[in-house]
Amino acid sequence: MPEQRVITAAQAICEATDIAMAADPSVIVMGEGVADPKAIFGTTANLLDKYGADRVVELPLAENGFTGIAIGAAINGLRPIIVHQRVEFCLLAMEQLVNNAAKMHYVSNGAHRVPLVVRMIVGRGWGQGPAHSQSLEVLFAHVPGLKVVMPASAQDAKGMLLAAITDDSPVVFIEHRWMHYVKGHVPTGNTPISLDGPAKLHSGDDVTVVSNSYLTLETIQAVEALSAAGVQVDHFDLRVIRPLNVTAIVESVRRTGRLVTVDTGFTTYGVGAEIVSRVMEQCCLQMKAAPRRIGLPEHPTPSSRSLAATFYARSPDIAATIAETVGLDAGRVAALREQLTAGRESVPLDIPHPSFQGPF
Amino acid sequence: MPEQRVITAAQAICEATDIAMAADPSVIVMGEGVADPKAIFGTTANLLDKYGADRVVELPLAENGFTGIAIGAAINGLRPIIVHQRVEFCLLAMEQLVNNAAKMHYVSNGAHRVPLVVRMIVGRGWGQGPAHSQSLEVLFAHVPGLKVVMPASAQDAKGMLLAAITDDSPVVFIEHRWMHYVKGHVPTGNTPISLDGPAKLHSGDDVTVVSNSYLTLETIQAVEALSAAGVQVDHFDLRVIRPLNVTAIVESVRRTGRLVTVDTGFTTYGVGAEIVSRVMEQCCLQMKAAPRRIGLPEHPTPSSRSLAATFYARSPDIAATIAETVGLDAGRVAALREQLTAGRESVPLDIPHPSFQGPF
Amino acid sequence: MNTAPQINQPQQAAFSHDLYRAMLRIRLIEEEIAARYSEQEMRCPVHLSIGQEATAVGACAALRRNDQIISSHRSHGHYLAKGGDLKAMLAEIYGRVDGCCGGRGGSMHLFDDAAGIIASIPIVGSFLPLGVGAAMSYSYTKQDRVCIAFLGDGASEEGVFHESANFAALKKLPVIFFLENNQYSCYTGLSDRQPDRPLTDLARSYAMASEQVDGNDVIAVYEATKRAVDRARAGHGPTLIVADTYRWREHCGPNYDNDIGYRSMAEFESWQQRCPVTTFAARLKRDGTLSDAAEKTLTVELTAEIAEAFAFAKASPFPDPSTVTDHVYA
Amino acid sequence: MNTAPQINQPQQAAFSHDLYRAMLRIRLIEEEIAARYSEQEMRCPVHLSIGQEATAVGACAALRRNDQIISSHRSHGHYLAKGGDLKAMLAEIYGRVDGCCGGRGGSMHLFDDAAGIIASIPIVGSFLPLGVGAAMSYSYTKQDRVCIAFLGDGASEEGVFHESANFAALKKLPVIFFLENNQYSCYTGLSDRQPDRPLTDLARSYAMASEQVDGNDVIAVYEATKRAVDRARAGHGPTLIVADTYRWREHCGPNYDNDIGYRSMAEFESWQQRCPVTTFAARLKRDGTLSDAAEKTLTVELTAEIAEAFAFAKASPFPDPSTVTDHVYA
Ligand SMILES: Cc1ncc(C[n+]2csc(CCOP(=O)(O)OP(=O)(O)O)c2C)c(N)n1
Ligand SMILES: Cc1ncc(C[n+]2csc(CCOP(=O)(O)OP(=O)(O)O)c2C)c(N)n1
Ligand SMILES: [Mg+2]
Ligand SMILES: [Mg+2]
Repeated sequence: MPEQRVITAAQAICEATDIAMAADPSVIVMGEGVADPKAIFGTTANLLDKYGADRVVELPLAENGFTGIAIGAAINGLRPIIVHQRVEFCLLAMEQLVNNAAKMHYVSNGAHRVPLVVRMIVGRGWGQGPAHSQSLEVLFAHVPGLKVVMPASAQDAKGMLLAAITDDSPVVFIEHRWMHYVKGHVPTGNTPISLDGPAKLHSGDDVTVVSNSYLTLETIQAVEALSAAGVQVDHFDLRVIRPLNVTAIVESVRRTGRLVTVDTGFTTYGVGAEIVSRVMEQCCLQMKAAPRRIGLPEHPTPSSRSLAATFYARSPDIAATIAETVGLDAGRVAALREQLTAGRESVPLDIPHPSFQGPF
Repeated sequence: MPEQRVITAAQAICEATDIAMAADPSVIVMGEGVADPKAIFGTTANLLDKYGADRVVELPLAENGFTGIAIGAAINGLRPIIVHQRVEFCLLAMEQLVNNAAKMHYVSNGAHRVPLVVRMIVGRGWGQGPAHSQSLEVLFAHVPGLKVVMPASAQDAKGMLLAAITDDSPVVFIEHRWMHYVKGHVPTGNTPISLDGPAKLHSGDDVTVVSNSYLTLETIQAVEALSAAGVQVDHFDLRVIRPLNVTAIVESVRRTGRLVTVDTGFTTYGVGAEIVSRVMEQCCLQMKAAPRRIGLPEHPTPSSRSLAATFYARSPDIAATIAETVGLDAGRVAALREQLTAGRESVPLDIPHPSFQGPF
Repeated sequence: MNTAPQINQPQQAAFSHDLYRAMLRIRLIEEEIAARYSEQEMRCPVHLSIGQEATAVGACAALRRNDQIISSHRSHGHYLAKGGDLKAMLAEIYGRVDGCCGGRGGSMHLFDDAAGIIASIPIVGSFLPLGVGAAMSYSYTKQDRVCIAFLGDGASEEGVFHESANFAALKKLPVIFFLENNQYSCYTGLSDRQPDRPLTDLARSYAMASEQVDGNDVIAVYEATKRAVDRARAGHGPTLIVADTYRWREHCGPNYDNDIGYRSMAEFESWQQRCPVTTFAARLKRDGTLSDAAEKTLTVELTAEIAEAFAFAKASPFPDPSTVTDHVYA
Repeated sequence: MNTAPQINQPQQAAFSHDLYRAMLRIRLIEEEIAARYSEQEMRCPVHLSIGQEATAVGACAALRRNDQIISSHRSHGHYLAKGGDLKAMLAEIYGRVDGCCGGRGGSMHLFDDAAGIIASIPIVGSFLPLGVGAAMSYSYTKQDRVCIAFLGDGASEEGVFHESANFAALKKLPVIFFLENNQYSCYTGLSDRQPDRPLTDLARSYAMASEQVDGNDVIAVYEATKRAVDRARAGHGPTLIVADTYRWREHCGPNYDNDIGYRSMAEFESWQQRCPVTTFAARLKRDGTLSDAAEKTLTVELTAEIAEAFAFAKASPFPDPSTVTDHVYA
């Protein structure tokens, strides 16, 4: 049955775009590479043939300009989806996003809408190094007026993109490069998933863990191992980093008294800092242990795999941090680390899975 | 005696630049307006006459380009000070700052240095509204490789700028527009103040308060009123938001068990979030009250003074929040509010002091 | 100066009279803003376009009501020339609830959807791609509309101008880049910011049509813009119009600033003698199109309209502080 | 094709031989990278310049050792032509401690200060203002140096090109914008990204000197660049050189990609027939400047150098993970 079909998140993103374009002629896709044979890692595959060059608009190299062009078109009623193959390229468009996209509705006292989706890819791998593998979601999440979402599964990739396209506010849709490979059971048809907050992936009373994007997959592994080891995690996939809805997370920490955040960006001034602060403002005196944050250390991404090895947290590190938070003894923490590391030696650390061909 | 002379922070910034240019011929100033009669609110006054157009370089309107030009010149040994009259204009240069300035030293394995100072003005007032009065310091503070400082006094404005100019790393030097008017006893001569962390402004055991930039001045008022009311605040002026040094703050909260942060930007994903998280990671179980954050609410800056009135925290709000944290009863909180509000009615909320002429 | 081809004599007289009226109206409105600014009731930065009325009026005269414009920090003239609501503009500058932005934007964010004024955006150059995007929406939906993006000489230095122009030329979009060259960016002259060549050369990078015009001659501006609009409607793509003109008052604020030393009194006076409003009035009188009496009536009528609009703005209530959180998200 | 004026015949022969050697060397090095890439020991993206050797070699031949260049993602040819250290380049691509960045940058961040290679920066256009800033530093310190900023046809679309060119022209800086027009940005042809006109028109916006040249003719490239360098040294400011050439391999990676449908096999073959290396070899043989024997020796010699450099790179240790936090701040 169709519900059981398995597709990748990349295919899910393409399918969502296709469905939205079929449903609404005002939806267009614009970006560098959206109409080329590689089709943004396959996420816009075949759309050119199906909808033509007026709706799948290949662009000159002008990130700031085309973002503004999309905003202008959106004010006049189109629903552009623009794509940045790397978040680094979108840094050229910060002024347009922060001053125009985010504020147009507010400044016009509600008269103007900017139904814009800004897809961008963050992430890692294959020694891409300092300027091609950052995760800078906070730069967007800090700005009122933007919505910022980070799906972690194929289902969410499709459903949340469908919701983003029909949203009348600008939505920054952040795809981790390695999330593209993730497979899942994705329902067919026009099935939006609302952008209303985190999703509970595992229930437990020992500790609350909030992860996002690709690291949610590493965290799931950690949570399963911990569960087997008798530690029950209340695990949330954050999904929507702006507007931030922490109600369920706060309720959870009230119960567990423990919090660990796991995100794909830099720890300092990162997503985890806001989660921790929101929770502490309400649960500070009920905490059984200090909150912990897992994120990227205080330096740029090195290219060499020997240097990048320690840069990214993986399931063993995540499990160990959670285990320490609930007070497991050193021996059991080490055992968890070992168990989760065991499966992985065969796969190099700079690729998501063995079938990978490279380069990205 | 010279030590007792009083000058404004704007004059102090100009003096620091003058001293640095006299001391080192590789120091140059570049920006839109640095050589015009208004001289960036007077902060580059007379430098053109004294050092000529080769060293005080008026620029075309090209923020991204001139930031990159300054980076290239810096790699080759110059020490450019570039100026953005509003942080909003610097959003056009994010790519250059995040990818090139911040990472050049790291990627070159230490071979290249970017001794660049990026002055930018944040702040508020005179109905400048959504696109001319933001405080976006976190966008820079999130990026390893940049240093980000926010002086709150005339003394720090001079000393920290002198230190920034001789620093071999890129330093984002953020000036609150209203800080320019602040007067202080500023020593003459080449007197750098190191960029090593927060400054303790008031000692107390009841609560730790961390403020930055212009809001440090509002906080000082609040701290004095609280002191008179018997609440002793351990008050830190943050000064350096990257690299972030929280040692003294953590030590303080260990003692007080209470923390309030006050910053000029948006609360969500803001400076306060990182302070709270760093402190909670170490002091969570010693807290006597939940931490509180004071910052900007979740919407853009409205122009109309009736709407902007509630947008910015002022000493009465700051005092009230601190008082609540230490558990003063509602009556005494209200009294503090009243007392601190009393002095202010005469001055409109959208200007820093009565002598203001406007527009900025 | 010959007149726009499709207009016969009587029409032409009425047309010229309308152009004159529109310029005089902008002049009187901005002079009133300047006169009242020191009351400190208009508590936001204002960038007056006094001296530049012919560019706004001549350009917008070539547009239809459903055509659009987009502007920048110095937008009063464009807003009024395109038919923007005067009361909503003044109420906005006064920060009142009846302002076009409900007081949220101030002088630098004027818009009027009914009149086809998309937005005014005070980040230099930032509005250019939005104008191109508007034009893209017409082509996409097959609407016969044109968008004029008004930019200053300084805005032409921003990279986004290049990106916007390249895309507009590539896709042959119905957008006009109307460059008001008032010779200065704030207090810095053009020759300190760009190499010496005609600004129309900026169009050559993109094989774009361009035209140089006297920005103080409203008829010349109208005709040049009309040609560009006709090209745009015919699907021949964008045009760069460079109109030389001059800002009389300080860059930002109500006063004169010829004393601060960035431009000479002689330069200022030479431009003042070429005042777009009075020179056109003189021409109309020579033609017999405008009588002293008619001019007086016009002034009286406009002065009354303006006084009423200011009264309206000052009587308009301030927005309710409790609404400040509205419309963050649509 | 006549030779550079100031070079006499025997010098010319030696000079031509050097140019040929430099092109062949780049070709052999990049072919070796392509051959070994599938070993997955070079674990970073590589953008090969096979087919574009004449632009890098001809341009750098017009520079002195203390002149500088700056490049982008496709920098191997520029780096080698300017005299960058081969072992440091390969060790960098292999992610080893002896790499020019100590393994921190990979193929997209090559630099060599001793050889005047400022940096390679993989954000398209981002390197342009850095090159202009380098030139500004020469003028400021009165050094007789020139900087070449190599950009692709795609990079010319970025706003920062416009901002960089305007400033360089305004200040008459000794910088050369060397545009390698290989007709594509990734898999999108020039005509899908820019209006139809010569790319040299981009210089007209800034009254900048410009020259169009056959990018597969190393002598023509050398001479055009030499003229630009002479202008720069004489204080006449920047030049835009547009050199038409062609990338043979896929945009990123070691393979051919003529099968994926963005360009025709016929187009590819027509360019391959105009191979900058073999056509120049043929010319030198016609001139009698190069013998089959000499060519064989050269190839043998280069092959040995390359084999040794690869061996060095693969033998070089990986950087010590404990150093990963070094050099965040100076
Ligand atoms: C990106 C950006 N940089 C700088 C400024 C500050 N600024 C406001 S108006 C102005 C001058 C613009 O000159 P021009 O485009 O010629 O317009 P004019 O003021 O002459 O009408 C400048 C530099 C800004 N608002 N935005
Ligand atoms: C600002 C930015 N946008 C997009 C990219 C992705 N990208 C990498 S190379 C490239 C093509 C550049 O084309 P061109 O400048 O002609 O150089 P070529 O690859 O042809 O040598 C693109 C789009 C990037 N690296 N930086
Ligand atoms: Mg101007
Ligand atoms: Mg190319």
